[in-house]
Amino acid sequence: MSLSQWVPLVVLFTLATLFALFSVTIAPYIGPRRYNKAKLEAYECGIEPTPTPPGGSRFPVKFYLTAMLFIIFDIEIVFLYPWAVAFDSLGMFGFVEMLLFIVTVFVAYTYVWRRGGLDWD
Amino acid sequence: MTPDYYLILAAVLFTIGAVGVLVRRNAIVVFMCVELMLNAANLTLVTFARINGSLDGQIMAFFVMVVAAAEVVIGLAIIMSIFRSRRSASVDDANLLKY
Amino acid sequence: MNDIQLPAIDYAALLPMLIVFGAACVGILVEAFAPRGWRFVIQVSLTIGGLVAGLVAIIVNRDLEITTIGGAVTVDGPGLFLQGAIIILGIVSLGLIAERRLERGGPFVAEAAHAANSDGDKRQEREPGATEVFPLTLFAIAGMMLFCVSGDLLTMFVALEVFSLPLYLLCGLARRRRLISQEAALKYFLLGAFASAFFLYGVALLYGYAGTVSLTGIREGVLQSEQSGILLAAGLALLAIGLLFKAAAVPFHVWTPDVYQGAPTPVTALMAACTKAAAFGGLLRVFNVAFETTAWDWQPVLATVAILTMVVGSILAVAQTDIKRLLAYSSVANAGYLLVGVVSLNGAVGSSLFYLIAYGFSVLGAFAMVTLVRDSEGEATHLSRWAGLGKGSPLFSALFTFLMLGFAGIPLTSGFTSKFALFSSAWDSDQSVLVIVGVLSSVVLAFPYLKVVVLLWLNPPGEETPTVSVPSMLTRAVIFAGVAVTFVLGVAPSFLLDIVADAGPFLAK
Amino acid sequence: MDSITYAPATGALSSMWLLVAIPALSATVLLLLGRRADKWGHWLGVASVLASFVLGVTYFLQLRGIDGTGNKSLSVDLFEFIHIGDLNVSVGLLFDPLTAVFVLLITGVGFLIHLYAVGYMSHDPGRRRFFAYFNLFVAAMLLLVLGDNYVMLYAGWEGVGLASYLLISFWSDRPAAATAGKKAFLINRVGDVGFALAIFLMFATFGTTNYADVFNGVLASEAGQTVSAGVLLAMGLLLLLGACGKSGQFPLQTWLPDAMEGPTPVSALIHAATMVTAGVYMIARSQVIFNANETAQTVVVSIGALTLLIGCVIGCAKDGIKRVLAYSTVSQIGYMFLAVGLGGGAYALGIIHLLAHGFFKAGLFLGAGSVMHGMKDQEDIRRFGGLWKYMRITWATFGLGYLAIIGIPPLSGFFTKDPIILAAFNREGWTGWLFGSAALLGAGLTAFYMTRLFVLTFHGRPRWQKEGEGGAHAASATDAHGAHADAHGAAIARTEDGRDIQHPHESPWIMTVPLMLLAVGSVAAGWLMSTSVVDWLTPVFGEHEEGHAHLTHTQVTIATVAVTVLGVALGYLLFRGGTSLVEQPARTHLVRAARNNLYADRFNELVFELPGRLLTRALVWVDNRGVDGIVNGLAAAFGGGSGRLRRLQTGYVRTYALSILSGAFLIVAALLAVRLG
Repeated sequence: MSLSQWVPLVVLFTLATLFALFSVTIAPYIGPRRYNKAKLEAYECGIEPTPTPPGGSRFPVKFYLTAMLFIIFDIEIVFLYPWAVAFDSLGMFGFVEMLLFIVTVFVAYTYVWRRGGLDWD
Repeated sequence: MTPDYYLILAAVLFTIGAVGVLVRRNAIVVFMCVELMLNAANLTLVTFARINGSLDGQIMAFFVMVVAAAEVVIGLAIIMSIFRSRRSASVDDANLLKY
Repeated sequence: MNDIQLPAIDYAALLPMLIVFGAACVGILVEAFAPRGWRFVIQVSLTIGGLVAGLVAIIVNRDLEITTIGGAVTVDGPGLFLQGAIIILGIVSLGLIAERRLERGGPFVAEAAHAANSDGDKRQEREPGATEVFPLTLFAIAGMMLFCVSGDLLTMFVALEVFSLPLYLLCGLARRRRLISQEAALKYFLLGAFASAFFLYGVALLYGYAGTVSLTGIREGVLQSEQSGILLAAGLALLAIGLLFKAAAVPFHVWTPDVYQGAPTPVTALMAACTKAAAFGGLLRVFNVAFETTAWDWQPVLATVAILTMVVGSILAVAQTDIKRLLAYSSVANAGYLLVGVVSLNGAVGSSLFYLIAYGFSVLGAFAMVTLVRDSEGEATHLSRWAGLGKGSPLFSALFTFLMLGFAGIPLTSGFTSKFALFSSAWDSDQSVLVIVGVLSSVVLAFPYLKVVVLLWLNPPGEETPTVSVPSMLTRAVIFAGVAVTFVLGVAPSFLLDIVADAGPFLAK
Repeated sequence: MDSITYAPATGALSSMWLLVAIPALSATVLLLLGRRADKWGHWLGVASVLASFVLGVTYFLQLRGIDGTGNKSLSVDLFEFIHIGDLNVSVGLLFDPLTAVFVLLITGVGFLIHLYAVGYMSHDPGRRRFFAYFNLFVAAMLLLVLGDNYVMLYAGWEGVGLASYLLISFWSDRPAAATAGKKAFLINRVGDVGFALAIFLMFATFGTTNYADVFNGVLASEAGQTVSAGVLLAMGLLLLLGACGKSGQFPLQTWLPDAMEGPTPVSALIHAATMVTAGVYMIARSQVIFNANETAQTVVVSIGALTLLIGCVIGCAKDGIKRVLAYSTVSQIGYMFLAVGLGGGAYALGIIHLLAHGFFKAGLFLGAGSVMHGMKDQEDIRRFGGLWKYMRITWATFGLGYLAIIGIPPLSGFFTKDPIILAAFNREGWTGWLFGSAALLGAGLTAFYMTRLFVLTFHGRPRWQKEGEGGAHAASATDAHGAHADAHGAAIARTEDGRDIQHPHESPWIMTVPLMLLAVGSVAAGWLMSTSVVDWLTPVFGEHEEGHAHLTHTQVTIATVAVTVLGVALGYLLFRGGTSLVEQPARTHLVRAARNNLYADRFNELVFELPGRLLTRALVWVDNRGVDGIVNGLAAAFGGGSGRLRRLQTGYVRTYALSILSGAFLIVAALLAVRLG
């Protein structure tokens, strides 16, 4: 790869750093500090997220917990794909290793299960 | 189309992520910017795997994804607990420890 | 598709890590199934048992030198030594983590997600703390062990995250002062993730450069690669940033004081001793194995970082008013001294390893003693509160004074022998400028330690001098270990230096 | 010079580690047993030093028994201390004639001072702790002189520094003591940096820190020019920096007078007789290095000459009895530096002056302590006077020490100082005249201020009686007193009104016996030293070669004695009638009564005092502002810089991330620059 192609990158990186430096240093001095509800919203899109539970503007923490558990167990599957593709050539060795992998995931799962992570109430 | 453009895109994404960490206040968004940086690295890995003609880079991307997911979970847990105490997810409000 | 070559796995070489990881998994099952009342006892014995078994496995492996699992793990002399160091320091810091007499229920809280001072929080005030800290500690220690023997950068990245993630959590679990504890966790997490993104991008660039991420592959790639040198330089720089962050080198040290202060003190001790060992283990391995041949390129840069770290760390320590922050900056300065060892490459590997052990024990002892000074609010870490403690608690003050003198590098303490060994081997490797800066900065660094000593003995006690609590055998053992090792390594360090010398250089084939 | 070898120690000497171990063990026992040892702890401390002394004498006799041609440098290797890579430091001890005289000095004088301290500290609640530190000091000091390599020397060096720090701030509830302790520690650290760097340099150059190997390396390099002169010069100067810090030489002298805030036995043992002479020991021990480089020697001589003058002049201006003695210590060590800097035979002269000084200065300090003990801790010589009637033994012993230090024949100072002045005059070239004159002038000044001290303290009108002139005196006496009285807590109440001071008393026997023994030493030692000790030291320093001579021995002796007598006469004439107190008597009839003296005083003032006073003031100012100012300024700079830098730690995550990103950017840029540039 030629050197010239990277020059714009270096320039961009420089500019970006300078911009960040500039905005962070200058912001406390010139920026107005008017927080409004929309600004503090999680996704900062400017519009209020639609269904908010009555009596409060937050979801029950259970949603987050479930989301987190989903992410972590869901992503483990990613290892199963390459194994499945190469299952034939990996043979018994691969099978045992994958079993071990699933056992460790299962250990985490039992913990979540026994400690009530899966109960909604 | 040469793979180089992917590298440049990844570099741009990485820079955007790095700058985002600096300029955003919401801890979740800051964290999303970090994820953007990780994914930029992933894109680079995959592109180089293509350039080098080896699979290693793609496998590495898998590992990075899993690690990133674990990081997400930990991060969300920490941010959530701090949000419950302070009623704010702004990183600027977490400012008791200084000097 | 061709048949895939299955990698050869030397289970003996992996055994120490497998034992510790296994103990951690069992620990999780214990959390899931054991009755609440039994958990603490089971966890403590399981954790200590696992670590001791791991240590035994390391000792059995001591002459092993092998690269296994397709180059992912390189077990060699320095690697085994670092693993052993991390396990031993881990066992010692476990004494602090398991301490339950100083604070009813231990230093950790059962459910940190309760908002501070909420009803739920008040209810758990008197309950025993979370026993999950033990598996988390085991995972962290196992991650550190893997980090020190990683043969390629991907393994290193995974290990980095494996030991970082539990630490992020542990930081936020303090029973007292939950707000600053959570803040420490948030800061550590965000900045740690930020730094590891740099690390990963560096890995990606190096992969592009050398076509492989194995350390030896990069070493050879340096000589053969047709790729642009920019990839190598940028990749190396970004990789170094991730490592320097964990090692707390200036300007990547910014998290250190805040996190050290905010985290529960046992976790701070764990970080100061074990994380430092792991981070420098990684740094030493990466620079000695992968980049030794390009040393001319990076040595000046890393030397600058080392100088900055020593100077900034020692100067900033002068003005600190909180003992934990003071120790944090001292840990930054010590990172600078260790970086001198990294810059000196092979010549100073042995003395760096020795330094890690010596510093680790001293710092564990010091933090253990910090946990004893308490008032009704928990630990009283502000230095003004320590004034005049020597009057009421002479033994405490004498031991703490000894540790401070050790940090200041007075002979007959490990602080002297370790600095001496490190600096002389660095000088021998033609890093005389770094040594001069190091000696000068250690003079500056003597001020804050001296300040503490003066405060303890010479200042009149304040209006509300906190008491020095009487801990259980666990914390006592930690303090004893810290003080004793500081003394023994100061008087007769040769046995450990022999071990370090026998460890030899990193395996670079 | 031939190459240097050390023979392995045999017989009793193979157990020479006991010398260090016994006091160290005693210190440990005293510290560990805590209050349980309060009753008998001080006797254990004394006994351990006595045991070391007996051992020292045994070893000395064994060493003496070796006949003329035998190797008188015996070493014993205990165990390997640090072995890493090429670096190999072992815990090894060396007993040679130089070490032997130091061991005898440290344990002998140390024993007497320990004995004295039993009496002096008898009322102090912290006596056991005091003896523990004191023993720690003796152990460290013995390690310092016994080590057979520079690392051992450094270990002892730091150890005595630590003990000195602990002992200076022993009465830690006095702010002055705490500050003085801190100052001593910090200034010593500055010197230690030099020493440490010198060790690293040695290791890098010769691959070892053992005396024998380093010296042989230097000798070999002289022959073969393998080591550049610059390296040797740097080594010498770095060592000298360390020596200056420890020995209170210019420009690091300011901590030593402040160190007098410690208990008097500490001033006597550590800050007069032994520790502060460690710098002289180091230079004498490293004679091979200094001999190899003339520039380094010249620097040593210059520092010695400069310091001896500074010490004398400031000594004239101080009023605290211990302060004057402290500056006199600074000045006498200046003589020793001068001597060891001159090289050749003068090394031995420096060492014998050191030994003689150890005796008479310890005696003087203990005498001063005895005076203060009898005067309820009053320290201001303007408030003494006529004490000879009340404390005869102290007077007599102090007087002998006084005569010894100013060099009246046949006392020891004469035999040791006189040859140094001669040697200085006989240095080659014009510098010989310069340094000789400085040394001669110093002798005169010493005679002057020591006479002032002696006359004001023991003779003339008693100025400590109140005689109804009242309140102001009593109050100020109490003020000066209050700061020093805590050790004798019980004494405070009694002296609140300043009355009790009307009955000065002699100290108990346990304090006077050491005084007498030390006085005997000051009288007798001189002649002994100038002959036999010089011969004794010949194996270490080589034969004394007669250089060329500007002046003969007789000329110098006459000049020295003349200058000394002049100084004494001047001092006696000026101060026999006492001196004015700071608080001028308010009543007019007192002024009138003093008028007769006044004219004389004014005359004296114009002719003698004024120029001297101006010079003195200038020097005191430089001393306080200049050096202290630099030290304090540096400390303030670090503190201030630290305070300001600290503000960068804003507590905002985003600022931290910015720091990381900027650091990342700089490192990437730097590496790219290195790589591509």
